[in-house]
Amino acid sequence: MAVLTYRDALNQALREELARDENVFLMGEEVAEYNGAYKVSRGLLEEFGPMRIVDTPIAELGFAGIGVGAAMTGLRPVIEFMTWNFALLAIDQVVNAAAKVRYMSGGQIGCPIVFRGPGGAALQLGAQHSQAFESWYAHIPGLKVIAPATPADAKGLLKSAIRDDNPVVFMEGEMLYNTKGEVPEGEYTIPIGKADRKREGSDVTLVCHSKTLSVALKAADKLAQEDISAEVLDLRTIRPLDTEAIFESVSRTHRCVIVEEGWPFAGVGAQVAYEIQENIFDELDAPVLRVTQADVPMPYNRALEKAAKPDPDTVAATVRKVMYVEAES
Amino acid sequence: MAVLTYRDALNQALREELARDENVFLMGEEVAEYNGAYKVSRGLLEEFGPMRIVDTPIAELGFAGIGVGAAMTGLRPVIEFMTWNFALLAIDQVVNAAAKVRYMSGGQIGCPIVFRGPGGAALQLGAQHSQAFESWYAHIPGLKVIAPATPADAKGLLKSAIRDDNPVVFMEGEMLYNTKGEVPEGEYTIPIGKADRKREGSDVTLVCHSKTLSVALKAADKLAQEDISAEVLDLRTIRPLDTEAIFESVSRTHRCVIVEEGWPFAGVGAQVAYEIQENIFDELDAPVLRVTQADVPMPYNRALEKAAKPDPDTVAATVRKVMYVEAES
Amino acid sequence: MAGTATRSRKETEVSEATAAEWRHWLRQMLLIRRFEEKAGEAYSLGKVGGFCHLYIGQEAVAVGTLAALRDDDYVVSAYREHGQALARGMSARSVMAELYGKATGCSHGKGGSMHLFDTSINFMGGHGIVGGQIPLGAGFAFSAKYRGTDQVSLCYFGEAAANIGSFHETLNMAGLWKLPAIFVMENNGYGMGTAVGRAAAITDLFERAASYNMTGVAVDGQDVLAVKDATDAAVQRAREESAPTLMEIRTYRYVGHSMSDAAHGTYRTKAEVEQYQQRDPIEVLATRMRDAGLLDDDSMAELEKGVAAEVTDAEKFAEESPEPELSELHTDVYAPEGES
Amino acid sequence: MAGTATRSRKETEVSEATAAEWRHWLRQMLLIRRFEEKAGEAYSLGKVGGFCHLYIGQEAVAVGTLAALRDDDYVVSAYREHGQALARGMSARSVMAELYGKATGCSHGKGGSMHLFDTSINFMGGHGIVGGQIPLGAGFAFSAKYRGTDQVSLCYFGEAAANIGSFHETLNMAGLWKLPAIFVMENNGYGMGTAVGRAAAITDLFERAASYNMTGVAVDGQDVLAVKDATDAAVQRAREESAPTLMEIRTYRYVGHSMSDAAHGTYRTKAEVEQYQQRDPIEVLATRMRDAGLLDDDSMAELEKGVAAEVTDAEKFAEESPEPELSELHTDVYAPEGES
Ligand SMILES: Cc1ncc(C[n+]2csc(CCOP(=O)(O)OP(=O)(O)O)c2C)c(N)n1
Ligand SMILES: Cc1ncc(C[n+]2csc(CCOP(=O)(O)OP(=O)(O)O)c2C)c(N)n1
Ligand SMILES: [Mg+2]
Ligand SMILES: [Mg+2]
Repeated sequence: MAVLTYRDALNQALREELARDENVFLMGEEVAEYNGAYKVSRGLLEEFGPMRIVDTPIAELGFAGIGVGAAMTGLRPVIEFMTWNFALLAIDQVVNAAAKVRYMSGGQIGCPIVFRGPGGAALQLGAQHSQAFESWYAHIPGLKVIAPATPADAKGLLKSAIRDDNPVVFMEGEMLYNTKGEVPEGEYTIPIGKADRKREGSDVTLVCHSKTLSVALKAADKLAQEDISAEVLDLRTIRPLDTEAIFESVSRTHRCVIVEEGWPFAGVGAQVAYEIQENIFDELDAPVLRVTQADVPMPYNRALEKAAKPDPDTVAATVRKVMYVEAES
Repeated sequence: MAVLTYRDALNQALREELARDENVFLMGEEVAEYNGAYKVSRGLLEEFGPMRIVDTPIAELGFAGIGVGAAMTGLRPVIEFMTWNFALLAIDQVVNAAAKVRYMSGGQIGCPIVFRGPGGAALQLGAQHSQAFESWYAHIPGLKVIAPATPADAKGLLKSAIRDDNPVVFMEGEMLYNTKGEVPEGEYTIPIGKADRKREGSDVTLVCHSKTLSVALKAADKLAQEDISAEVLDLRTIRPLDTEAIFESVSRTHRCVIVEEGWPFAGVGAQVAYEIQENIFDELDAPVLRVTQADVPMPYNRALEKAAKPDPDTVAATVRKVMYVEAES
Repeated sequence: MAGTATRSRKETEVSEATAAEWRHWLRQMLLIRRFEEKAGEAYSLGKVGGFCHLYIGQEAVAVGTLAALRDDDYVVSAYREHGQALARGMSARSVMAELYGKATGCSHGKGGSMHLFDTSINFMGGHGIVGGQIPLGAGFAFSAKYRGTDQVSLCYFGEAAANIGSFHETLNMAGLWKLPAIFVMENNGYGMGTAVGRAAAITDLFERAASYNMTGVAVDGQDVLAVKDATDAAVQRAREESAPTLMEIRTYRYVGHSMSDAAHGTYRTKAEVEQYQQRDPIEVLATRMRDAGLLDDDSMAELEKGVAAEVTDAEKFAEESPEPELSELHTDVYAPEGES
Repeated sequence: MAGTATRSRKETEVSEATAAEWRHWLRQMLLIRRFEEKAGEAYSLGKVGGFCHLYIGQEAVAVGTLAALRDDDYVVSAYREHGQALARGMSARSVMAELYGKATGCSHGKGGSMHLFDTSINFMGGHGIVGGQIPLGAGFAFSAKYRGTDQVSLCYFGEAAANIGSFHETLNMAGLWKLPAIFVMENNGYGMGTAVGRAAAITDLFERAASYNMTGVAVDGQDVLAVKDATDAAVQRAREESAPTLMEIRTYRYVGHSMSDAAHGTYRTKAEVEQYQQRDPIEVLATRMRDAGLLDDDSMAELEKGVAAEVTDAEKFAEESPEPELSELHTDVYAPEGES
């Protein structure tokens, strides 16, 4: 297996799907001549030309809608938002057009579109540039929502997203673009809607996705030193949620802590916790707990920002709570 | 006490606050000359003139932002969205400006603004016009979110919202405008963040807000005939959530069913259920269950729409589940 | 009306082809008028639910613009789209059944009055968020250009939508990328209760085209021939030069904004409505046809009769059609598994 | 540059008042230049985090426009606002400390480079969403009009923001309602890596004012006097007639879009940058002052020295200032209880 960055894995996925299907095109700010604000689309303009790799003005609502229109005619647009923060301006087209056109038309028109770009906090970008909107999009019937954590998952899931006949919200992590991992050689896809056990364990299940996978894995390392065996379940897809995998794991561990980058109120973790207590209430030996971003707009100051983000220590401490053990010190 | 419609109660609240504080103004589509698309602002133009009751073009993003700017200078705008569906176009100003300007400025600038209008489904308005976004706004730190169910609550809470120094999302119900109820004479306000027990009961707590209060009350009536005593707790404010009241009630009843108009995934009910199992896990005799809108875009057809909405029968059936009793038939 | 393209030909003799066209257009306009009257009636009887926005008074816009299109072109609109759906060739049955929410409706009862779709004729929907369909229309044009076809895309919206962000963003991209799109602004003078001059800083709205390096024209929307001519020119620009056009078509709605809005009394006077009715689009064409010897009282009565029958049939069809199955609630949210 | 307002006066004698003004502006521009160089340096050393957008090359815009304002007027900008904050009168200390994320920063370390605020001088923030501050600026103008003051509101944005919806919606309302607002589009030729002509269907962007019944002017942004004159006229329109203006001020950024973007090599050539640097705004004014006998090598060196000291002081201040308390994480989310 080749070792690739998350960025290059995404780039491969785009390149392969562009080559495979001429209905696929990429549109967004700076995707073409600039090779992408985060260089995810490096080289694609050169390879596929300006009709298929399309730079846009700063007009998120407009170009998202143009993408939806193109998808309604059977093309397969990949719309890049420079970050998901800016996609708030386009959210009407995602929610009111892309997610509903199949239903409103009685099934006549599909909308095979991918909206993608980085989400969540990077480093010190401040309140307007550091938001994780997974739970918002996952709230909407008609959308699928994916947030991969590793290069291999990023590639396999982006390919699946592009081939999917539904609108897919694909959330990358700016802080993940440079991370490396093994990526299978050759053609492969990863099914949408399947969580992945990234570490086996027996005492507690850590549910995570995207950037919080590394937080959960680090917490699991720490906990291992205390003889607490943490299983790490990476959701990968937020909607549809792989409840089967969640229930299977928590039914073995009887404890669950959810680690997510977003805010707590009605976040992804709230839904996961709801599902668990609804369906396997009697398996639980402790309440399901969450570690989330602090319930504040993201501050600029480095130390404040660090304190606002979920970290392995908080996760470990939360696990001790559901294990009813005192911290080692 | 006078009996008023929800519409007139809101109208009174606006009129009183406009008269009380000249910094208060109302802005939105059709609010002035047309007296409001739903006539909530009837007579206000005549009484307060066009500088304070301001008709806008169809430009949700722009006039929401103008309102935020005005609030940053100390005025107290009430921005009417004709419905919350259209507010998706303005959500960047609500989330990235109104909710964050105090924090980003290190506390220098407040944003005392109310965004209000009807939300949720009315009758057969179809997929784009029938959405309940409470959980979205409640996800955002910096915002308060209110969704009153009765004329008295609507009036008292709107007055509090206008006087509040924070951005407040105030969600009315189109189907509630014509409903009537007793409203106290004279000046009063209702505190933001306090739930209200609308019916006492001992076997199960029904948590509801806005339009689902009537659904919960009807379900409670039905259940009473089966000797099941349901308490009905109306949240009134979604953020900040009155967890104290919820815990107090569920600690007595040991069972909880949440009834809400929105979609299930990461909805308000997911948060309520999370809080309950986190904090009073041992009080629960059954999982917390929810009755929500069907997880689909709202269909136009009347029967399909009815099937998509939470109704008393489903609530009663869900209560029987958490009571572990068979349905009477 | 500064710069309004009008058409004042008053031929005494017209070719048979033209005559046939005119007859067709007259019938289409009449069908829309009578259909809408029936829809309003059905709404009042509670047979049609939700919001219902009628097209009465604006018939020449739909008929004149769509007469200029090819079958494989794209059409998209807002929520006031019954007339356009009919003029595009959807049957009165399938539209009426949709208003009734029936399984036989064009959107199988799931869309309703505001969401009429028929992909078999590239009628890409009625859309309910003001301005929301404008980028969709540009997206169809983008797709045509991308695929190298010479299809054009025609997108309707009201004049009040000219003040919303999506209008601006889309027209800029359409001008920049030279998309084969026709933006048809139906200026009926009001957005709900707001007169155009109370919502837009300028009222010759076609002039906004200049901001986007785009041809802008104002058109007399009560004369179907003027509408057809202006659209022909726009279609040519789109199909041959891949250049977009903004058409401001000036018209008037005789009825309230929707069924819950009075025709007059609040924001406009009865006299104003009546004055506009003096230049009724159906009458304008009918008079021209009478002058050309193409129409007399008998043939008009004949026409009315045929249209009435079609509308009655549609109503009956809608009435008798089955409701969708309750299981339909959960279909069409996602593509069927394994469709791709 | 069609219609660009330039100023070619070359007085040999100027009044003492004018001379004082020019000296002040020269110093302000120099301060901005040196401050930004230092900020860039501090960024490279990891002392400043996040995104950092420098103003080098555009100094005359901030200085010339703000010279025309009164102390109680409102100013709001985007994320490239260090220069405007300084020209408005914020201390180099408070701005630098904010870039360092310190408690003594103007936004107490919570805002950072993109979110500089100082309400004591009505500097209503740097904002990070392209176009987001445009309606805010109109909101301040609305507030002034509402309260019956004669304050004006000046709102900065880049030329790329002229293609986004909020620009259109806001300018329409400003034109419609005659708000005392000045919309200052800083056309520096690029939005990130995209040249203006690749993003906007027309490139004389001030002409878009016509869509909003608004005066639009193009201004030479490298000549602080031209900027000041044009802004004076806009201020007069706003203050006296309550009428808005769209100013397209043509300028150039010498540096990359942000610290992570190279100055040239990708989307523009070194030669292009160097060509623009030939007409440096500081040099343009300095030359005029030399010609008028107001500046010589000694006084220039003196000026440089004073500015260098101020910037060094600011850096030291920022360096030595305390971090915010960790408890600050949870303050300022909501108003303190019982504030109202
Ligand atoms: C974004 C948005 N805001 C508000 C509405 C409510 N609304 C529906 S139609 C309408 C008026 C539109 O007027 P115009 O564009 O002129 O079209 P017309 O109804 O005259 O055909 C309004 C305000 C909406 N549907 N979408
Ligand atoms: C809505 C939105 N989309 C995209 C971005 C990312 N972005 C930040 S600055 C910028 C370019 C803006 O260019 P311009 O308006 O000309 O201002 P300049 O940077 O040249 O001062 C972009 C695309 C953003 N911040 N907000
Ligand atoms: Mg109209
Ligand atoms: Mg620029």
